[in-house]
Amino acid sequence: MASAMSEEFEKFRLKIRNFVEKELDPVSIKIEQDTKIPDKIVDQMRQLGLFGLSIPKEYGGLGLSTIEEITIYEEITRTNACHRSRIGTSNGIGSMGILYDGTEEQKRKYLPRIAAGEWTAAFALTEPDAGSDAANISTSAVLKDDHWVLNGTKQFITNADTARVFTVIAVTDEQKRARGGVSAFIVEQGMPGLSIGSADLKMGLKGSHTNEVVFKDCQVPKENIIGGMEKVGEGFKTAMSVLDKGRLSMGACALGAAQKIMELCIEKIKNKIIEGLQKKEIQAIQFDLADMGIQIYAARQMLYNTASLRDHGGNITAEASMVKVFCTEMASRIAEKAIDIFEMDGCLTSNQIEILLRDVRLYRIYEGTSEIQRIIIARNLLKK
Amino acid sequence: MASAMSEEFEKFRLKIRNFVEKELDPVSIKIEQDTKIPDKIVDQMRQLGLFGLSIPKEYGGLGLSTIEEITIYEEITRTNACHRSRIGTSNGIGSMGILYDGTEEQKRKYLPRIAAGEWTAAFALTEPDAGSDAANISTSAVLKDDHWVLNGTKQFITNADTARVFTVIAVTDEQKRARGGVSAFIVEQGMPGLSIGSADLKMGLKGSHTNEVVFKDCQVPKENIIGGMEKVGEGFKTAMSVLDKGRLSMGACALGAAQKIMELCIEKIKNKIIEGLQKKEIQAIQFDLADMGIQIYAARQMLYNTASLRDHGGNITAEASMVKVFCTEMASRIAEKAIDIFEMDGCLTSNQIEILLRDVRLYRIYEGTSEIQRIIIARNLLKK
Amino acid sequence: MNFELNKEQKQIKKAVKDFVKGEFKKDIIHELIENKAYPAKILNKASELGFLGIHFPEQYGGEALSVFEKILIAEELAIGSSTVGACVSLAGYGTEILLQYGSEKQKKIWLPKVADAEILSSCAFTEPGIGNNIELSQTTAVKDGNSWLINGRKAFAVNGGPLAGFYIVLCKTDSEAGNPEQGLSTMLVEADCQGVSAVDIGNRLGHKLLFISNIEFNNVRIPLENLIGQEHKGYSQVMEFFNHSRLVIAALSVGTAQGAFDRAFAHVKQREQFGQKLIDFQITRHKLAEMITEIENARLMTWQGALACEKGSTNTKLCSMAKLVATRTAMKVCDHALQLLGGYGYVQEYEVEGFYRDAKMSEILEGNQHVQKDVIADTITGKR
Amino acid sequence: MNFELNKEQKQIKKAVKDFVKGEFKKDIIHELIENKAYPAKILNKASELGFLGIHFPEQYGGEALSVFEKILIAEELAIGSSTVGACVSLAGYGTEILLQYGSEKQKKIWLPKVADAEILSSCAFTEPGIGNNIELSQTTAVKDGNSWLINGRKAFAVNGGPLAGFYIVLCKTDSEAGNPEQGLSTMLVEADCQGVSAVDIGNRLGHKLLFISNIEFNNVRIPLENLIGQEHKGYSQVMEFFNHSRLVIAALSVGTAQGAFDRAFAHVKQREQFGQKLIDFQITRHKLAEMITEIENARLMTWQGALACEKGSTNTKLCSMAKLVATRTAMKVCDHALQLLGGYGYVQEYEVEGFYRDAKMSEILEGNQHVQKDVIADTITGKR
Repeated sequence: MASAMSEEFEKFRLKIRNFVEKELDPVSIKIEQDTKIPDKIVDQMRQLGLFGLSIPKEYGGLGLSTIEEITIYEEITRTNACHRSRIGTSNGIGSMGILYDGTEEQKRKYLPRIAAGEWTAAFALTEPDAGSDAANISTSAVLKDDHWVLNGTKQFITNADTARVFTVIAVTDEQKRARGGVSAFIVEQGMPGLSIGSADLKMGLKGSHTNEVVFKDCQVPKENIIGGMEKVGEGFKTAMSVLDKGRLSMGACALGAAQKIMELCIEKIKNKIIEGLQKKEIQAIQFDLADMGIQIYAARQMLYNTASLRDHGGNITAEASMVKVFCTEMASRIAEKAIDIFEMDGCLTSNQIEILLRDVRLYRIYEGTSEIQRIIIARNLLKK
Repeated sequence: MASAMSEEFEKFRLKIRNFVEKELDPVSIKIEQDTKIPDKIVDQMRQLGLFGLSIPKEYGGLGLSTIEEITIYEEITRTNACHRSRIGTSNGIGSMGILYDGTEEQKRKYLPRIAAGEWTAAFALTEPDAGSDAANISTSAVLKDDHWVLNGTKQFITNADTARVFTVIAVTDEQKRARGGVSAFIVEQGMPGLSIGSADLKMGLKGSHTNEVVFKDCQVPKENIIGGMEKVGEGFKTAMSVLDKGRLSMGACALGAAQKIMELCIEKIKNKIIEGLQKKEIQAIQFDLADMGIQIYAARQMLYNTASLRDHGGNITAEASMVKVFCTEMASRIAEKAIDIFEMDGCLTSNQIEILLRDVRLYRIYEGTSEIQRIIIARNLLKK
Repeated sequence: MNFELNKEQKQIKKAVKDFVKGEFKKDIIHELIENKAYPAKILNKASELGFLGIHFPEQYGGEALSVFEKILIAEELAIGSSTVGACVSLAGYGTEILLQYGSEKQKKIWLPKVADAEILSSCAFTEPGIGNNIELSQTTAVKDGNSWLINGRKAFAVNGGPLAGFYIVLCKTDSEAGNPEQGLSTMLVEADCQGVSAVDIGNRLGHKLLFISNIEFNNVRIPLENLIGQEHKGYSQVMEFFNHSRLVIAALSVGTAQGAFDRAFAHVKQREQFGQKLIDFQITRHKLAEMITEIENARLMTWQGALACEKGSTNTKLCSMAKLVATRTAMKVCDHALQLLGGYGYVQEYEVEGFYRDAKMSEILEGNQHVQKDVIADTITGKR
Repeated sequence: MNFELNKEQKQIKKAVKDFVKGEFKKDIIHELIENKAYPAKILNKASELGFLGIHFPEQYGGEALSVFEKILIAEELAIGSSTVGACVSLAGYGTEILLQYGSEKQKKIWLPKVADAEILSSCAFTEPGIGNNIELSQTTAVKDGNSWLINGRKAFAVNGGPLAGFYIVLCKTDSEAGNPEQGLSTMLVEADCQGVSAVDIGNRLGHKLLFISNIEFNNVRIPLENLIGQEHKGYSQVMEFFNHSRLVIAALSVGTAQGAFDRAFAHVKQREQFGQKLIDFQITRHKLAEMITEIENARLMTWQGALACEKGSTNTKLCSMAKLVATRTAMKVCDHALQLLGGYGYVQEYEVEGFYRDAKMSEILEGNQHVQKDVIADTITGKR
């Protein structure tokens, strides 16, 4: 599958791999301490075009296909996951709503800035009482003269502290709610009534932040509804439509991390063999390694196949959920086994394995928990 | 992947699916009692060309590619596994040695008869003291005038009781053994000194038999060494070369069974919903169903990708082992879960699920246990 | 706290072990299975040794020991043969209902016959299509003068058939009950009553020596005094009984696991591959460690459940936990054992395949894992 | 047989529970972690309540209770906080070696200080690069006049650092020993001896309040009498000690699992999604059932191991089984708990992420699962 990619893209992919090894890996432990990605790194990511991977070329992005985009995620998650997270919302849930459903004017205004990494985009859907149950949000938007007035609190909003523009999902018709009463808004940082809370103290992804985002009589221009006034009430559809690809992305991130973990384990096992130590222990961990190889191979094939299906216009709702569950759960299993192989060394933050274990655990929650994915999958299987 | 197949092949595939549903499914329970496939069914299989799936057209077979062949296995294992087993050795380990390494004369003599289903081919490698450790066989072949004299006992030989021709692996140089001292012979039923023991009483595949095969001063014409006298000592290579595809085949068989089991579960769950019974129990089994879907999707993608890789000439040693482990272990997991979903009904032999559970358990042992596969996989990963 | 068997318990264990050694012959058992015959001779000897109804009071033919001794015997029997072990341990199936709720007359008449292996005690709870939801039973018992008139069809009655002396039948006695659980009663129906007919469920996955039948009650007339305990209390009686029967299945499963382990252990100690005893491979050793640890685990859980019963009442949570853990353990251990035997694991002669099949069927008997989890969750959330 | 706590044990459990409730404040603990401070205040209070060295004889400042009470306390402490629980329970790390093998003088001097929380007791066994294979220790102790001269580097010394009063150091005393296990001795090295230096291992996955250090011994001179027990018996002393320390980790892990369960249980009881409390979803209920069953399991295994110790010696097999089962259970339960909390599971404030990290680290401490399986297999094959 990967072999079908263009030579030009292959070059880009190698450039990113090089960037990861030369620039990102060395700052990983520092980021754990500082809980911040160095500005220099963000600049480099901008220059590489990493904020606009899938935004079409006409809007200043790289215009990558799905399979190309996920391949880049695989590369960039071979290190501390915060980097992918930093570009993730601009490439995915933060900008895709505008791309899929926005007016031409909105696209022209926002996408080039997002693609350039000038404006980070974020996506505000989740609320304290509406996690998996997205249809239950209570943030409201009321039209008052030429402005929408937003009120409510969003939670766990990735990149809220660096975002210049938010895609915000809010209720515009309390009666209809998910069935035509929810709309998507473009809210810019600085609009009156928008405030960002302090960052959550998370288990992993220390360099990437999630925050509460509070709307208190927040004034948003009438035309900032995604797709314009004719799309009022279609926000839930917009929100859901950006999720399929998001699930593939999560799968790719988990896969990239898993692949990296396996490679580190291979090195570790080779060293154990060279050192002549622990020969008696070497068979069981080799079997663990074989299991890593098997799962990663399976994960990669299902991911690539699904991405390719999407690029060919297929409906991948069930498949994307399958990919997300399999890849993300696989990555946790592999990370846990890897710590065993590294023994106490694996518990040190100075070792990448320790960071990766904590990072990958997020993927089973983020952008739809494994449980929600299984509900979607079962529903689809029973439909047949 | 499957979509890339020719229309002609698609027709054939559907014909086989139809054959499975109309002819094989109805006799499944009877086979469990009689421990024998009805002759009529074997005749039908002959007419469909099922004994020569991958034998080239020039030798009377269908000349299917790897991916096409495994697709057929997937179809034919959607029922009692004995049918696939009945054709398996002729398509695979029993004939491939002749095809890969045989002389033109050998090919012309045997392959058309095997392809036509006239002569069933079997493969005799395993011995009581050489299961996973194939290099440890003790059956010997000594050249005496114009005959090889074979002595030894082979075990668990599939289709031994119906085979007309055997590919037999024997030691021709006790010193060199696996390193050039093992040769592959074509032994025909009826050659003096060849006898077949009684059938093993197995847990599953009741309609397909394995037997002991005993060589007691068995006389085999000198020219019956596969590839002729210049291939003396290369039998181990021949034996190993037929295994890669065999592993993919096992994967496909497990996948076909798993797919069938899942479909039966879908029906069962739908019925439970319709009956309005056990609503309170319905969520957990739906999650089990989702897991079946996920695993089957992963298994299929890795299988197809590997088959396609093989068709394009790639080395698939590690991948084939990965496919075999994943698919066969997955099928056991799914079968076990399915029995839970069917509750006591699932324990009745009159229910296909019960038969499938016992059948699929073999695949984790047959043609290289999961443990041997993991050793191969780990070795390959550590080579990189 | 003290996890040790007392002297008497050790003696009982030893007595059962000796009995098993003397009476449980592999070939005889396979012959019984082949001929679909009941192990009546073994049952009689078990009775002579006092193993049946060991927890019955002396006046009813028992030894006045406790549930703990009962399950100790079950475990030890199953080590010898999971199939015969189930027959002997379940010969008094349902007698706990008589013991706890039956009239003096009912107990006087029937319990000694069970202890003496004169008859088997059978229960008819579930019905076609209702699975574990026995509250949905449709079989009716209607008062008609001095008798109850019983009509309906029951499924999967353990011990149902030629050797059954009586059936404890769960009948609807109040079709108006808002909660169906409160409209059910248990009736003692003599097996030779007119209108009672039993049909064996036929070939099945495991426990092939156990009589399991579907029972039809066609205008069966029984005396009013054959009601067991209070009217409309049948459901809770049966639920209470399930705690007992789940413990028995748990104990049998511990024995099943131990039996499979013992055989696999013996095999790997003598079997050589790759120039090494199988037991010298780390991967084998780890599997054995895993198996024996899980068995220890399951045994403790089962003992804990049984000890809780000794205090006069059962502990629903602990009984379901024991059933869940022990049956799951048996499946895992048998699966490992089968794999450790390789090809031998798949053939009857080596016994492990039989343990595997019985283990899976035990997982389903008395409620599959979903049922046990429902029960456990109910107990911790105060619903039960 | 009796699986119940006696009255005194119940009182101890209650006392610990009260202590935890009064002293283990989430915010204070997070602050300690933030500031890399030791929970000294809590440790002092625990000492005042007699929780430290509870199994020491009274003349050494203990309560003369047994190992069972020790692990009961550990479990209860970890329910409150797996992090602080580990500090308190491991404050006397290694004192079992002194208790069992130390001289009267050694015990008189040091054990009361540990019981009074004046100092921490520390052990230096493993070394950089040797992992679990402590028989490969290269640190030497050489007799030089009236002293031992110690040189070498030790890794991952629990309690190593500013609060350590002394180190029990495993040293090579006979470099000629054919079997390296027979050339090792344990030495008591006071922490303020010249030439001893400790460096904290730095940020790590879990157990962030525990001091763990790498220790260098540079020409450290100690009196001859500081040899603990017999010369060259160090390896077996440490192995015997590991049985104790594995039980403590097992008990902590049971508490860790219970602590995570309690928090998840509280969460799902109040959290609503899709118009229903989470606890009313079958899938949630089944997860809870699974978790609580596994915890019960792990607790019984741990208790069994501890009871076996009460008889004066330890049971290696049962201790390793307890460690294996309990730490694995903690990981599984914490992982489920984290998932049940969704996004909240990933942030510090809800505590579960901390339990998860500590659980994984506990799996590695005192030998990962491979080590435990090696040990268990050795015991059943007579190698240990």
